[in-house]
Amino acid sequence: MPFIPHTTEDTAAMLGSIGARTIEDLFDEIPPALRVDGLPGVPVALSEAAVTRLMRERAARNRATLCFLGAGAYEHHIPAAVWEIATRGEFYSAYTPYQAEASQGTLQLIYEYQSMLAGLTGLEVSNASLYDGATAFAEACLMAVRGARQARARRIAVPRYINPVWLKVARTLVEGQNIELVELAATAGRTDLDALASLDGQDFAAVCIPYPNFLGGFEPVDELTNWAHARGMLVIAACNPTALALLKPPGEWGEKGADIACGEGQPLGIPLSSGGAYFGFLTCRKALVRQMPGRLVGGTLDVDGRPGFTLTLQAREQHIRRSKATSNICTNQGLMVTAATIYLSLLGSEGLRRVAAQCHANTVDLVRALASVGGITAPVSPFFHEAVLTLPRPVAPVLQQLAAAGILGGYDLSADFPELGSALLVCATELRTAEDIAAYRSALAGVLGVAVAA
Amino acid sequence: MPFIPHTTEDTAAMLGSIGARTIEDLFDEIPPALRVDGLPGVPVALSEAAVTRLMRERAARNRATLCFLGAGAYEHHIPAAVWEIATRGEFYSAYTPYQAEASQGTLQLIYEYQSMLAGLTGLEVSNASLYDGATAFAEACLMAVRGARQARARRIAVPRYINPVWLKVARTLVEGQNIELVELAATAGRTDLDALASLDGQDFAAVCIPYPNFLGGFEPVDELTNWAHARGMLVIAACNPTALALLKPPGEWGEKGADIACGEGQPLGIPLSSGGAYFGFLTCRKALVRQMPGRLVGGTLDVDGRPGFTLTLQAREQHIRRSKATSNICTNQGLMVTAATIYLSLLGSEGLRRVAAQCHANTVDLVRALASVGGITAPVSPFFHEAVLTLPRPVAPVLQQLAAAGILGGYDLSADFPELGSALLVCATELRTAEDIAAYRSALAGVLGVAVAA
Amino acid sequence: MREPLIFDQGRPGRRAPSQAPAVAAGTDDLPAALLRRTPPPLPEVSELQVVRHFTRLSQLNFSIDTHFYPLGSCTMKYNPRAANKLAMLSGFLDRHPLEPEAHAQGFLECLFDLQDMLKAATGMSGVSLTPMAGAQGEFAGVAMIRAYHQARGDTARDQIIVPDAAHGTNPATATMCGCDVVEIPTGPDGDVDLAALRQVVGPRTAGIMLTNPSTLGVFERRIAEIAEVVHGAGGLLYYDGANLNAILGRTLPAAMGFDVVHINLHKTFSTPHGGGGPGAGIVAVNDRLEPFLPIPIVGRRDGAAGHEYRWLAEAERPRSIGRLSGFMGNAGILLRAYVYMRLLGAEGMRRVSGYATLNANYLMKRLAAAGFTPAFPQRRASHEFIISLKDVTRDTGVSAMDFAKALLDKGFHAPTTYFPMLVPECLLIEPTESEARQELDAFAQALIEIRDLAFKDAAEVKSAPRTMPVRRLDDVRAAKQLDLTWQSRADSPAVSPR
Amino acid sequence: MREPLIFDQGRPGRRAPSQAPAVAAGTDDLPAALLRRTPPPLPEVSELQVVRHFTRLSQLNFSIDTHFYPLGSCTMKYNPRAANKLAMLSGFLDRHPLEPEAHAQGFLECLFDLQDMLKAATGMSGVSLTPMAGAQGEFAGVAMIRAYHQARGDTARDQIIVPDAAHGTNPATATMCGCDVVEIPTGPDGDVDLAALRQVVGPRTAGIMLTNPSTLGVFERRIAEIAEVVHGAGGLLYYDGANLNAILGRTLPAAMGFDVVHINLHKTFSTPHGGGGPGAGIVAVNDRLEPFLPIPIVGRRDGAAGHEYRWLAEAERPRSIGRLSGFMGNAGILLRAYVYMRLLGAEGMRRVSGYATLNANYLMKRLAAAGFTPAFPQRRASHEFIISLKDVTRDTGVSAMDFAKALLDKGFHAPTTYFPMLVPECLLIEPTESEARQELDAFAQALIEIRDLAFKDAAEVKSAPRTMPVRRLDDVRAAKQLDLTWQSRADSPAVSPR
Ligand SMILES: Cc1ncc(COP(=O)(O)O)c(C=O)c1O
Ligand SMILES: Cc1ncc(COP(=O)(O)O)c(C=O)c1O
Repeated sequence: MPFIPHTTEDTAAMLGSIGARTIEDLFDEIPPALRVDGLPGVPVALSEAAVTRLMRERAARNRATLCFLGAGAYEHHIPAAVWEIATRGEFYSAYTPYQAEASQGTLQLIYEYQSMLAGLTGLEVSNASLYDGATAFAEACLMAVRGARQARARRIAVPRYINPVWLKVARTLVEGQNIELVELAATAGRTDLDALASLDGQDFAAVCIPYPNFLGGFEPVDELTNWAHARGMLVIAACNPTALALLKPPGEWGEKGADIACGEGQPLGIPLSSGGAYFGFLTCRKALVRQMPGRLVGGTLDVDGRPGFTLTLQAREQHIRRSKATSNICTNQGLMVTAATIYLSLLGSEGLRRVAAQCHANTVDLVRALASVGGITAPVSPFFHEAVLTLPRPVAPVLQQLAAAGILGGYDLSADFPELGSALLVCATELRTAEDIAAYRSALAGVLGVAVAA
Repeated sequence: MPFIPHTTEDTAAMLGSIGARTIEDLFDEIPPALRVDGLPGVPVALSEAAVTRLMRERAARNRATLCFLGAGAYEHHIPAAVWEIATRGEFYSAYTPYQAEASQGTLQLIYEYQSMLAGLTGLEVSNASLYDGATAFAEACLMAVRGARQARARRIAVPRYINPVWLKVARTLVEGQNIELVELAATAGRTDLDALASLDGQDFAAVCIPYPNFLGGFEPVDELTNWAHARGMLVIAACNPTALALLKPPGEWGEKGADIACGEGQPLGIPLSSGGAYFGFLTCRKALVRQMPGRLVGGTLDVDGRPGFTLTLQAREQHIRRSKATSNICTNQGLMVTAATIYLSLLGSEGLRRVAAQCHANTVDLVRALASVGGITAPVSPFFHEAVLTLPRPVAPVLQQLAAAGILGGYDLSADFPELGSALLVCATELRTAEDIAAYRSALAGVLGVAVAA
Repeated sequence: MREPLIFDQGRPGRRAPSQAPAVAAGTDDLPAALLRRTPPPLPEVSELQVVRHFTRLSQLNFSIDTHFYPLGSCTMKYNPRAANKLAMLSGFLDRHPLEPEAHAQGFLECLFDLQDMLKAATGMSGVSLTPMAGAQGEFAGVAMIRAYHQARGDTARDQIIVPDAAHGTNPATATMCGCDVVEIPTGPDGDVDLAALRQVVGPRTAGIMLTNPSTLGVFERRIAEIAEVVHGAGGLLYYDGANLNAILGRTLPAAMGFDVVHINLHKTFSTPHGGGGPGAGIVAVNDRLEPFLPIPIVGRRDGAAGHEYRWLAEAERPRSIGRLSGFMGNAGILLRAYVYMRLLGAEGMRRVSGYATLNANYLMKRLAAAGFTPAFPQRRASHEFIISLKDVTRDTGVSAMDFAKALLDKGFHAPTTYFPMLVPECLLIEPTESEARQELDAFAQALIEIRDLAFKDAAEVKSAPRTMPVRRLDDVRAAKQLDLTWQSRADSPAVSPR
Repeated sequence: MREPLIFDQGRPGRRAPSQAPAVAAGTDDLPAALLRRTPPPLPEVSELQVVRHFTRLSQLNFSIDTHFYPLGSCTMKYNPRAANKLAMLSGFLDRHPLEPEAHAQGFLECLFDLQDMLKAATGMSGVSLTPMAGAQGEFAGVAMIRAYHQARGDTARDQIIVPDAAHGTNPATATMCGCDVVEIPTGPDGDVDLAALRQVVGPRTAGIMLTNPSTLGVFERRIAEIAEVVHGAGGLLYYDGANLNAILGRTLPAAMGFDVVHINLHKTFSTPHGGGGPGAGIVAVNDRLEPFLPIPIVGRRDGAAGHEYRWLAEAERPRSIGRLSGFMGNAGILLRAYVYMRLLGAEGMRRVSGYATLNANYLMKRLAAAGFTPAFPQRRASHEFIISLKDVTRDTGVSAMDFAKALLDKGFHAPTTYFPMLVPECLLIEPTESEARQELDAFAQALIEIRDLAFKDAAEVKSAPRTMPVRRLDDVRAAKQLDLTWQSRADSPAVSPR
């Protein structure tokens, strides 16, 4: 009996002391009409050896490619120590740290995590994680509506070039509460500041600014921040955390700085992992802490006056406040936060800055290399580690042929943003070498049927 | 500076307090003529990301095959828990448990290991491991010579069908001490009992009986044991530990049982790992414990009278007895023992017996399947999980063609044992399925150019 | 043992240089105004310091791998190590989520199979794996219920009924979905007060959220009547599958009349809790709600060369409530559950509920025999049960919280305390099927010893814990004098952890 | 915390059923006389029990990953986690050692490169990776020396000279090789007594075994003269590379005049100690000894399609001393060392000796300043150094052993005690390069506090350790009342660990 330690004698003795004849008897309160006696749709048990072989065969069927694709998930180096430690049983198999005295490891780690994320974003408070970047964005919107100075504003302004999936997720999550996400007009790959005037007289709780935006470029963050603050709106930053090692943190945007920052934590030591588990981060100014969804860890003292850590401000949460909670979130992404905290400790600020700078430099090289293939147009404005190329042909079939050649060429923007034409979003993280870039270039030239010098 | 935590300030302050100007100064006792200032033959440092990519590429160049090869190393299922726990830092990065109070984890584990191996072999004492099966065999021979009742006997009798590499290793290791390994004549794949009479009048310290022997079959262990004991010789068993779950343990051989048992521990949870690290086990009767090489852990009490564990009988070892030690071994195979102890705990006696029985049953099936291919002769005597097939052609080219087809077909016996003809040693562990066996059969038929029914 | 903050172990300029590019690449092409002026306050430590720090921190935790952890409603069972290892195979771990489907067939096949097994385990006809925890599963469920009513033009249904014993996520979810919460009381036998239910249902009823067995540790016997009442009023039934461990293979949410269910894979299907996540809160629905399932879903096409797996998203699922995550939920957790389910098989799943229930009833009987007060002594325990310490607290002043802390000193994680809120001084105890009888006996013995000590020396119990890395912590101070992040200090200690 | 034996946690019939075939296959064809009558006494426990037991046991250990571990002569430096992870890639881990060479090119290339790097690090011309620990490397070295003399017909050379400070494996190895051991004394400055050496060399001299720096923590300055004396007498020089960490990239064994060297990869090249192994004791030799290297060795052929790697064994190495292992030594350990060396590069290797030496000299100075007595105060420390506590012991009765135990209570592993034997009440302290200055300061502070306490309350120090899982253990009892294995008992405790 997999994972059940009972011997025949144990079971008999235990049933005896309960006064039951069989295990079936223990289910006698289930009305007979509702009972089933098996799960015909489930296959029979396999040994661990058989499951191992099965999973290895399936894993082997997932093809490996050279990755120039980002669009929300990024292939970075993950130090071996990160997961060797994060999967230690004491982290892996612990529950949420409700019994603080028996969970100081997890609690201290989260406190350290909160400090790191607050520092990266330039804000004062971080929660202990949300599910992923998309839901963190949605929760940031909900939080902004709760925290908005204009009590009745239920609209959030969003630049056009935000991650389109995040927008969808946020819409799913906020619509029930009659909150609307309103798109700002764009020009040349970023928000059109001149067009903002057309919004005068409309109520918004906040503006949420992607950083960098989905095209890899930069929104006019200072201007947007000042514009929003001038109108009594809050400012939410939706940021790539690697970029924050290099870029001005949201807390320093404009004159007063952003109020809330959120984002996808995956770049911080989380494997691509076919899409998850990742984690969302969320930080804010101290003034907004009571609107914060999710867990918070605080330092305190024990009865002997010695420092320790505990969950705090739980009155915001569902298990205390129930229908009035700041969110329904309970289980979050603890183990991912464990990994990210180890990752950030190993990298340090200089290490993370080098990673960011190398990503940027590699992407500059990539853009230059690919733009040298005939017919391809490169972007002109600055970008971080993603950039838009315009191809002389529809993107989808090109990507398909590249994939067949073992190259994951990027993200086809044409469906989400038809105004960009045959636009391809490419990415080169710090892991891409000059040879990798050359390989992409020659594969692309091959696909496009253009001759290039080696 | 990889793995060096010194900041520039640290270094300067430390040099200052030493009274040195530079780190170079600290080497001023090395005569200048002997100094070098670099290691030109060593490449420059790589980042962990670069080494990761390099090693992944190299690992990928090692081809995976369907394994029907044993010959001393066996592909068994290894529960995931084994190495997830064995590589925990507290086991992985600890030293030999010289400070007992700070090493109770390792010490208790070794005590448990000793108990398991003693139990498996049916003897009373186990050491904490030797390097591998081959060196354990050699140490068993040395131990027997030291422990021999006939003080001047420096010869060990060995059946012909013992692992030929083990014999080579043992010769390398014992020759310096003028110990001779003498081969016993064989017939039909095992020691010829009738031929033993020819040894009358010769002095031997011991006989060492492989169990099963290198051909997968069974020596006349009871007869050989009684014969040896009658002549005042010791009996060494060289056993496969998986087989011991099924087979009569050496401690019960003949009338008085074997005196020493040794073997290769790899089947007990150690990956094939391109040849190592494995571990050798060595057990014996209590009377021989002072001849035992290697470490021993014993139970004792602390000053409060509570039980604990410590290294014991260290006066046998090199760090105390120096040139008079029972062996020069110091570092042994601790981490492998850790894995094996977890493995044996997970399997238990019934689990290990099932593994052994399944190996046997699969090998019976394999032999039947392959022998049904025209021209192949199967063995007639019983075997455990390896057996000898005789092919109608030289073995080497057949194996080569099988390998090209992704099948590791077995071990070519013809070089070591020409008297066996075109003999192939095959093995099917519990991991081989009916489909695997069918795949081998049809590949072999293909190579031999014989038509077989599917 | 205590461990200083990682920040306090750093020194300016110290690094783990293998982990980043050796030299900093240029960023001159970026406008200076965009760049950060001061580096973020991350630790400046060596690789060894990091490994040592987090290894030591880990040792400060209780966990399933080290302790019995009978935390009610949380199903802290053994997390098979094989699930972790196999989900982390490079073929799964190193693949970009937007990799073309043709490159991800092995992964998609696992998810497809998992969908099928979850249909079987619930009796439902559709499954979406995307929700990332129970609470998000609840969100998906209530959002589907709303979408269903809306699609039928039944737009006034904006109330969600929730029993008072419900987990906090249920009412919180209803609110997030824009619904009003209507609470109904529990009867004295632990079942829902049916009369009260009948009173609240009506044209505004969108649905009811129930877990069965409830968080009181008893099976709701009149579930069929409840279904009739709610369905009769035009509402739908939501099953909070957090307690599925109790009934796996014994009854099906579909058979009980539920329209939608979420399952915490991190409970019943043994994916790790990870110190607070990640989990997976998959949803399963009957035909009524199938069109509204969140996307993506894994589909299968039978091609010439065998099965071909693919994502079903917007275009093919036009009535879906939409997306809930940036990619595909907590994919790695789904793989872990898949491995666990294949290891169990159908028989193994049924044994889970059998032995989880056996353990709970045995422990309840043993504690009752020792004089403890079960909340529902006449009822069968499900996979968990409640002990009320009200009498002990009254007589000695020793509270459920004190018991919890004293248990830590005896090497047991505490049960859930003060939940459900309607039972005073309660311990909600869930042993799970993976614990041995000897462990349950030792735990019962510990509770008995603590109670005996409470009567002899209450102050001693109240001073627990004494053997943990810290003694009892001041929660009020934590909330009043908020200290949520490390502040760089000039006076950080010069010596290292100890 | 204590943890019962795994045997005492079992119950007859309990198993971890996922780990073995579901049903027992038949063995009817095997003669009954061959079969086991009673099952071996292995634990009967569940998978959770196993995981919990060994996880808890692990927590009872000190280790580099949790503690400063300045164990002299053992080089307890950080073991990079990348080395473990990359050596355990399936492409290395799941391959049979007798796999055809064509299938093992990636593995063989790593070993070939490793051979080359080790030649560079020693200045030697030939390397064999097969020895499985330092002691086996020593065996290989002495066996090669003997084979060399024998091959020249110089058969009377059967003496190995060893300084009194040598590690025990040196004389033990000489004996295993059938040689007689001739011990020579150390001079007052820590260098070998050259006059004594001159006296013992002669026609029976096979060679001398030295480590430089010696186990006294000082560099043997007259090594060139020693080489001259020994070579002059017809003997060869063996370098015990256990202390290579001290000179890596500063001088070369070849430059010092050695003919053969072994290196403990588990020291200088940071492969894990694993609680006692496995290690790797590779040997490197100059041209003289090259033909005698143990097999197998990895060779390279330059083919049309690039390099082709292969094993060199019997046929190609006819003068080899032979094989030392069943396959290829501790292959996985070799891969770990390879990863480490690639991470370090040439500059990194040189920094190893630089900072290891810096740390040792700094700590020695700091302790000397605090009044401790270095064994060789006038000498530079190498990567390690000796403190003699003779005076403290004389004045207080507190011994080096007591200091060692008291350090454990302060969260530090003890240095090596009572080795080398010639320095009374000694601590041999090796901090390694991977420890931070703040760690050294904290360690010095701990030693100072213990000494102060020794003068105030010797009994208190002698009662250490108090915070370990056990207090001081009775070694004499362990040796006198041998208890080496668990004996099945009817009265095994009914309750579980705690
Ligand atoms: C009864 C019940 N419902 C819902 C939840 C919420 O699940 P999750 O924490 O995965 O969001 C839980 C878990 O704590 C629970 O116990
Ligand atoms: C100086 C010295 N020589 C030789 C050895 C023996 O090495 P090993 O333990 O690897 O056999 C050691 C290790 O303990 C040592 O310190």
